[in-house]
Amino acid sequence: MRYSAFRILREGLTGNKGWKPVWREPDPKPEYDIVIIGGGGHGLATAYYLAKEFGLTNVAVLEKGWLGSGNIGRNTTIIRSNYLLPGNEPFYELSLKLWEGLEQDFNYNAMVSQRSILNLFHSDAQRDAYVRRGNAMILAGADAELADADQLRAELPFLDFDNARFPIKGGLFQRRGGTVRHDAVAWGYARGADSRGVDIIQNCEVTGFDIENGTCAGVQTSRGAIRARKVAVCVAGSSGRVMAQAGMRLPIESHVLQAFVTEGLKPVLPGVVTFGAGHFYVSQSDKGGLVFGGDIDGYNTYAQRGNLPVVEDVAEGGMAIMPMIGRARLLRSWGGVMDMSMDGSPFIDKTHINGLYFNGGWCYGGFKATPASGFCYAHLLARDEPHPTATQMRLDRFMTGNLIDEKGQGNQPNLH
Amino acid sequence: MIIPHPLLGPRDAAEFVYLGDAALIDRPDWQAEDALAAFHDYGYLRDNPAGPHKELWYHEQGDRSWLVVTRDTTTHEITAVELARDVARSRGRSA
Amino acid sequence: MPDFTLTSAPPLAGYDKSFADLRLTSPADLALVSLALPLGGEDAAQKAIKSAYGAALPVPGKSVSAKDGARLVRLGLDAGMVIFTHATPDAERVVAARLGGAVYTTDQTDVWTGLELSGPTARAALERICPLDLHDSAFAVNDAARTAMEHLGVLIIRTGQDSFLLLSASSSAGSFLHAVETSIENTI
Amino acid sequence: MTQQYRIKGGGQIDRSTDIAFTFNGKAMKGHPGDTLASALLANGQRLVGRSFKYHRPRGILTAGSEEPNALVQLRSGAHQEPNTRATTVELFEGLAATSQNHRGSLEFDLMAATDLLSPFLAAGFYYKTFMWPRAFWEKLYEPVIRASAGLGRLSMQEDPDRYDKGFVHCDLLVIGAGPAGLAAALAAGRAGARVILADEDFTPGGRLNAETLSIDDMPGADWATQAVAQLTAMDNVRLMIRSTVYGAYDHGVYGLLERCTDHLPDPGGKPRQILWRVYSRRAVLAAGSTERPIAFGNNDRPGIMLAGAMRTYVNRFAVAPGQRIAVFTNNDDGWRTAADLSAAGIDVPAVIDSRDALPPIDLPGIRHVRGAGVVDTVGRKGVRSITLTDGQMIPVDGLAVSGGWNPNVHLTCHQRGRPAWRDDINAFVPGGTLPPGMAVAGAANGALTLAAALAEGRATANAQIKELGFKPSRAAAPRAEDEPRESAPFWYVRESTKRAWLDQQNDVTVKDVKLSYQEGFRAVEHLKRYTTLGMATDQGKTANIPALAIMAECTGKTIPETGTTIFRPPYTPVPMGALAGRARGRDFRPFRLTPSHDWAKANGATFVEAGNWLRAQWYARPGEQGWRDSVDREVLMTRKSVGICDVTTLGKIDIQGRDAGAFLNKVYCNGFATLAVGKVRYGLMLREDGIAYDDGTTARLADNHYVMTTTTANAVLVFRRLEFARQCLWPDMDVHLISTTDGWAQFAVAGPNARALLRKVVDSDHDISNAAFPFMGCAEITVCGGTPARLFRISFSGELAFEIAVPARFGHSMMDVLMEAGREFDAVPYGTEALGVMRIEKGHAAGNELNGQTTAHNLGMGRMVSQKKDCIGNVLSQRPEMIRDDAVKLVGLRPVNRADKLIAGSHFINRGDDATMDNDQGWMTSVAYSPSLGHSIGLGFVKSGDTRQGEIIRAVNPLKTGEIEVEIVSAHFIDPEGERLRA
Repeated sequence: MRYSAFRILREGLTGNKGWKPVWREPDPKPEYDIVIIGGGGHGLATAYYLAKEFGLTNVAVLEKGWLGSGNIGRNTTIIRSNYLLPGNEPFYELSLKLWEGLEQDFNYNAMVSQRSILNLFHSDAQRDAYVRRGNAMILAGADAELADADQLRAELPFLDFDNARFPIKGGLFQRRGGTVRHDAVAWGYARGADSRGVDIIQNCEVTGFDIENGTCAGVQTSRGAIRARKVAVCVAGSSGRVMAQAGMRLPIESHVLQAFVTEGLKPVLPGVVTFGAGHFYVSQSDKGGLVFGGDIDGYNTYAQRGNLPVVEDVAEGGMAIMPMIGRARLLRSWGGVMDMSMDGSPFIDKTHINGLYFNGGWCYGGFKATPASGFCYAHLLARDEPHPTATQMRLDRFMTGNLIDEKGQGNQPNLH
Repeated sequence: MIIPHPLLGPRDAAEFVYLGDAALIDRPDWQAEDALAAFHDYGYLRDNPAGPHKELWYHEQGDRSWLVVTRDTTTHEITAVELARDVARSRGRSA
Repeated sequence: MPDFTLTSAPPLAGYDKSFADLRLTSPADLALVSLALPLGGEDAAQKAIKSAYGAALPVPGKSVSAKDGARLVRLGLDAGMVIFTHATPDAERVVAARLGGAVYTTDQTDVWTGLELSGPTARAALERICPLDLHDSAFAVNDAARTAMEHLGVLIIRTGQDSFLLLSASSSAGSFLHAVETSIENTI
Repeated sequence: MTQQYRIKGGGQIDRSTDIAFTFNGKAMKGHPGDTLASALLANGQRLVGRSFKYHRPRGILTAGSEEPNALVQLRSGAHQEPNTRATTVELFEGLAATSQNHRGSLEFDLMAATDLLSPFLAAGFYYKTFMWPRAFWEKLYEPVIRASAGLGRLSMQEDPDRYDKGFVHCDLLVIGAGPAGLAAALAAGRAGARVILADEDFTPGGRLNAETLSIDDMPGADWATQAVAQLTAMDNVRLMIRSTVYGAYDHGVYGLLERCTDHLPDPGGKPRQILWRVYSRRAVLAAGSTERPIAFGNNDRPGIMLAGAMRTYVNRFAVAPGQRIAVFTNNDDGWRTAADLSAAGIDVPAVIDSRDALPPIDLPGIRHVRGAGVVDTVGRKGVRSITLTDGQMIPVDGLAVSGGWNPNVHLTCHQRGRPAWRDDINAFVPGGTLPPGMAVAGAANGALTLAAALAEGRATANAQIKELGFKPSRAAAPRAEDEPRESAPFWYVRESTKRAWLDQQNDVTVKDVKLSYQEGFRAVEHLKRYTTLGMATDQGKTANIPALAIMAECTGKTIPETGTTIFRPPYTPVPMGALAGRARGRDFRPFRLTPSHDWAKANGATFVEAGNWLRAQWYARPGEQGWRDSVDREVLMTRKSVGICDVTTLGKIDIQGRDAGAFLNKVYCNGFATLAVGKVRYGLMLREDGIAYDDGTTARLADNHYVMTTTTANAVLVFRRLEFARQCLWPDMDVHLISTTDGWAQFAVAGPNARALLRKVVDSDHDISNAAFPFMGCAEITVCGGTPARLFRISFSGELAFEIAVPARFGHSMMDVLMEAGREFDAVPYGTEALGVMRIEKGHAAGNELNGQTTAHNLGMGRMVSQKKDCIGNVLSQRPEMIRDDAVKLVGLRPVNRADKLIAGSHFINRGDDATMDNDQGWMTSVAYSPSLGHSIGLGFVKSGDTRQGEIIRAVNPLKTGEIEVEIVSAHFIDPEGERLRA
C-alpha cells in the first residue's frame, strides 16, 4: 500500500477502515539464503538493502522481541557525519546522504530533519581539534562550518555566554546534521523489506549457531532450527551474548547510555547542540520535548537502566550551557545497552567462521549509521567484500594496529 | 550504586572510577614468543559476560585502592569485593 | 641577611565566621604529613609511630589523638597522615626525625586547606554536600574518611560530637569555602 | 469573584484566611489548604486548558500528580513554569496562573479547528504523508507541526531560583504517608529504626484526607494528624513532606525531590527545591493507587472527573465539583463517591453501574441504572448532559467516573521488574522481582481497603526491620474496617460511536488503539510509540491500562499476556534545575587557582581555563594594542633576558620506596634505571596500547625518593594509572605515591639571565653554577634565608632555565620576590601563550601533539621506546601499522610567503593533488607567531615527514581561509643544537 496525502484523505472519509498491516507476521521457513539476527534498525536496514539493492529476498530477520525494540527504539535520534578519521568519515557521509533520500526511497515519513548540529568548543586546543575535524569533513565531501562566539550569540542567544565557568569560544556546525523520528526508521525499513518478500519474524530468539568444521550453517531459535547459507549477526547491545554462542570473544564491552526527555515545550531549540566542557547534548523533538543525553554510566552492564550520578552530571551540563532550562522538567529517562568497542569505532566484517558475519560495536553512535550500516552490511553479505567506505571496520584492526580512535582514548571502551 | 569497600564499608560508586574486566591484572609476559598476540588479547578481547563479572574499580575519592568487584551485569548485584592488590598477588603477580 | 624574605599566606588563613549556631574557621598552622608504610616494614613502621606518638595508626577510616596534640589518621592500608599544629615549613622534617626512617613521609601541609565546622546543626549543613552517613552510629567521633563534595575531594574527620574538620585541596580553597558556606546558608 | 462552589463546612482548609490569586488574569480567592485546582473549582472555573493535538477543552480530571489535563503556566517572567499540574500546586498569595496551548483565548482557541480534521489526523498519519516535495518537510510541514506541538513555554531566561542537593541515610525509607505508610513508619519508628517517611503531598495522610473513613474510632484524617505528631516526636524518624520519591536506583538508592518554597510567593533566598539522594537499607513502598477512567463517547469534557477525585474535592477541600453530578462506575468504590457527594448536598441524579448487580451501599433517593453505561456527553466547555446506553439523557454539570484502581507499581519496576496481574482486583500489582530491599504495602500492593492497608503497612515494616536486627514494637495496631471494593472489568463503552478518549492530553482514543492493531502495531510498545499513548506529561498514569485492555481484546490475548510498557524514572517530572543543583554558571565546576593568581590579577593578567585551573594567559601592559603585543613582548624579553611563569599546575607526584626506580622504569618507555640522585630525566609514558600518553620529567631527590611531573591535563589520570601499576601489575614493589601538585608553588625562570636572577634568591650555600648544577640537575635547597625549596634545571622554552618550587603558602610572595630580584634584568612574567609560543619555537610536543592518537614513532621519539625492558606499552607499540615508514611524523612548518598565517587544524595536500581525504598528507597541530623569527610557524604531522624536509606542500583550510603553501622544516626553530639551555 502506497502512502500519500490522497490516501489519508480517502481513508479519513471512510473511517480509516482500509489501512493494512504494515508488515506480515510470517512463521519462519526452514531455510533462507541469509538469516539476519536482530530486528533493530541495522538489521532491518540490511534486509531492506539486500532486497532492494542486491535483489536478495530469500532473507529472514529474526527478532527476539518486537521489531525495533533495540537501540533504534531508545536513542536520541541524532544524525550527523562530523567524524575526523578516514576509516569513519566517508562511511558516515554515505549514511547522511542515504538519510537525505530515505523517505522518498521507502515511502515512509521518518521526519528526517536537517536542523543542524553544533559542537561547542571552549578552549583554543578544542578549536584546533574542531578545525582539523571540520576540514577533514569537507575533504570527505561533507559540510562543516566554523562559528565564533559572536556568531553563536546571534544565532543561539539563550546559551550562557556571560556567566559560564567554561566560556563558549565558538562551535563547529554541520548544517546537514539533525534528527530523525527513530521508531519510524525501523518501521519504514521493516515495511520496505517485508513488501519485497523478506520475512520479519518477531518473538524469535536465537539460542545457538550450527557451526561445523568452521562453517556456520544456520541457527537454533526459540521457534526451531533455521538453516542459512549466511548468518548475519546485527545485535548491537547484545553482541557479546550472541557471539559467545559462536565461541567468540569480541573487542567490545556492553555499557548503558541513559537518555532523557523533558515535558513538551513550545519551540526552544533550533537544532542539536553539544557541550564541549562536559557531557550534554540536546535537541528538541517535533512533539516539543527536549531530548538529551550525556556520558555512559561507565560500568559493564546489560541492564537497560542507569544510575543517578550520570543523570545529575548530564543535567549539570545542560544548566551550564543553557540555564533557561532550569524549569523544564525531566519527564522520562531510559537506558540503552551499547556495544562499546575498543577504539570507539564499529565493525562490519566476516568472522573467522565461514558464513558467519558480524556487525556491531557502534558505541552510542549507531543510530545515525543505520542506513549506511545496512547498506554496507548488505554489500558485504551479497558480494563478500566490504563496501569501499567500510574497509577499515575490521575485527583484526587491533592486531595490525590500524586503529580508528576518534577520541584518542585507547583500549578503554568506557572512555569512547 | 553502592560498593561495599572491604576496609571502609559501603561507599557510593560515584567515589570510584571504573576500569573494566579484572583480567587486566593478568598482564602477559613481554618476552614470550607470542607476546604481541598475548598483549592483543589482553588489551582488546573481553568476555563481557551477562552475569557475574569481576571488574576493577579505583577508589579515587577515597583511599586510592583498586578493588576487584564481583558484580552481576544483568542485575548490578555485588557479591564480592576484594583489594586488587590481594587478587594480583593470588594470581601470581608477586614475582 | 638575605636580600629577600618570603611571607606565608595560606589560602584561607584567618577565616573565622559564625552563622546562627554554627562556627566555621580555618585552623591556623595546621601541619599535615603523610605517612606511607614500607612494604614488609609495616610492623617496624607502626612501632616507630607508636614510640614517637604514643599511639599506632588506627585501622583505616579512623583517627586517634596522639602525643603533643597530634592526630594520627589512617587513610588506607599503607597510608596515613599525621596532623598537628606547626607554623614553619619543615613539618615533614620534624615528623621524619621522630620516625627515624621507618616510614616514608611527604609534606602535605600546603597541599590541603582546612575548615573546621562546629555547632549543633553542623551535620544538617554537611548533609547538603557530603555523601557519607554522618550519623553517630555510622561516623563516630574520630572517624575519618575521604570522599567528594561538590566535585572536590575532601578528607572529613569528626573531631567532636558537633565538630568536623574538613580538608580539601588548597588550589580550590575558594570554591571549597563557597561550597561549605552555601550549605550553611541553605540550612540555617 | 466569590467561591460559589465552596461547601459550607468541613474540609482541611482555613476559611479564616483568604488567598488572592489569578487565573488568566481573572482575580479569584481561595484558602490555605487549597490546591490551585480546588481553588479554581471553588470559583467555578472548570475549563483550564486545551489538549495537545485536537485542542479540545480540558478541565480537571484528578486531584493528584497523575493529572493529565489541568496543566497551567505558573508564575511569570523568568519564574514562569510551564506544564504545572494545578492539582498539585499549593495555593499561595498572589499566585498567577495562565492556561496554555491555545491561540486566542482559552475559551475560543483558533487551533480547535484541528478537532474538525480529526478523521485525517488519526494515529500515525504523519508517517504517511508530508514527503513530497522533499524540501517541503523542513521548510513548511515541520515548522508548522513544531509550532503547534509542545504545551507550555519556557521563559528563555536563566532560571532565577536556587536549587540544592543533599544526601540522607536511613534504615527504612517509607514512600507514601497514607494509611499503609503511616502504619509502616509508626511500626519501624517505634522499634528504633532510622526511618524516612516521604510524601509528595503537603498534608500527610494520603487518601485518609479525602475519605470519610474512621481509624481507632476517629476520622481518618484526624488519625493521620495524630500519627504524624507521634512520628514527629521520634528522633529517629524524619518526615519529609512535599517530597516525591521519583526513582529507585541500584543498591537501595532512591531519588527524592523536595519542593521547599514552591508553595511560597517568594523563596526568601533559600533553595526552591532539593534533590536528595536517599541511601536506604530497606524500603517500604506505600504509594497508594490511582483511579482509572472508563472510555466512552466524548468522555473528555470539563466536569467529567474521576470519582475518587470528586471525593477529594468534596471532603478535603470542601469544594463541590458541580451541582448535579452523576456517577458512572464498574465497582463499589464509585458508590462511595455518590454517597459522599450526596452527603455534601450535591444532587446525584443517578449511579450508572456497568454491573448488573444490586447496589453495595444503600443510597435512598439516588437512581441506580444497572448494567448500563454512558455513551455520549454534551457540552463544549463543560459537560451539560450525558446519554446512557439505553438512550436516556440526563442533564448534569458533572460526571464522576470510576473504572477501578491501579496500584502505583511504578517504583517496583524501575529496575526492570514486571508487574503481575491480579484478576480479583482487575489490576497490575507488583511482580516477583522488586528492587532489592524494597517491599510493598497497602493499596500499592493491591490491598485496596483501609483495614488491609493499615495491617499490611505495619506487618511489612516489621518484616523489613526485623531483617536488620530490630525488634518490632508491641504497640497496638490501628483498628479500622474494610470498605466494599468489588469490581468487574469494564474498560470502554462498546456502544459509543463517538470518539472515546484514553489519553486525554495526547488525544489518543479507542479508535486509535484499534487502528494501531489494524496496522500491525500490536506489541504494547508499538502501540505506545505509534499512537503516542502514555507519552504525555502524566506518562499515561490514568490512560495506559484501559488502552492495553482494549489492545488485549483486539489480539485475543489476556491483559497480562499483552503486558505493560516499561515504567522508568522519574515517577513524576523533575526540574532540570533541581537535577543540576548548585552546579551551574560559575559554580559549574570548582576553580583551581595558582599561588600567584592574585599577583597575576593585580598585574594585568588575562586568565584561561586549563581543566579546572585558571592560568595567566598573558600580562597586558599599558599601551599594548592587543594580546599579541603582550605575548610577543613576553617571548622576546624572556629570550633576551629572563621571564617568569607560574607552572604550579603541572602534576607533581612524590614517589618513594625501595623499588621506586624500578617502578619508574616500568611506567616510562625510556630507561630510568640509571638516573642518578640529583638528576632529572625527560620521560615519555605510553598507554598499554602503545600510544603516547603523557610526558614530563622525573627528578631523583634521594636514593628512594623521586618527584615526577605530569602535564596539567593528565595529572589525575597519570596518578590513577600509576596506582594501577603499583597495586595490580607489580603488587610487591615497595612504591608509594602521593600527589603534591597543590603543595608546591613552582615557577619557571627562563632566559639568559635566569641564573643571575636566581642567585639573588637562592641561599648562598647552594652553588647553582653551570658546573655545579648543570642542565638536568635537581636539588633540595633553601631560598630567602632558609625557606625550603626545590630547584630543577629543566627547560621548556629552550632557554637557560630553571624551575624553582617553594611551599605553596609562599607562592604569592615568591612571585613578588622573583620579580623584584629580576627588576635589574627587566624580568617579565609570562603566561601560557608565551609559554606555548616558546615551546613551538623549540619544537616540543604538547597536548595538540600528544592527543591520544599519536605514537612515539609519530612524534619522532620511536627510538626512545625501549625494547630491552618490560614497560607499559612497548609490546603493542610495535604493531605493523603503527611503525610504518610512511606514518605521519612530527615536523616544523613555515609559510612559503612569510606573511601568511598558519592555521592549526589545516590539512596537508601535496602540490597538484585534489584536496580530498584520499590525498590527505597530515594536519597542522600547533601554530604561533614567532616574534623571534618574525613570522608564523607551526608544528604538524606529515606522512613520512622526517624524510621530506625542504619540501613545499599545501596547508588547506577549506573551513575558513582556503589554502597556503608551507615548507616542511625541522621542528626546532630555535637553537637546534640546544646550546642555550646548557649555558
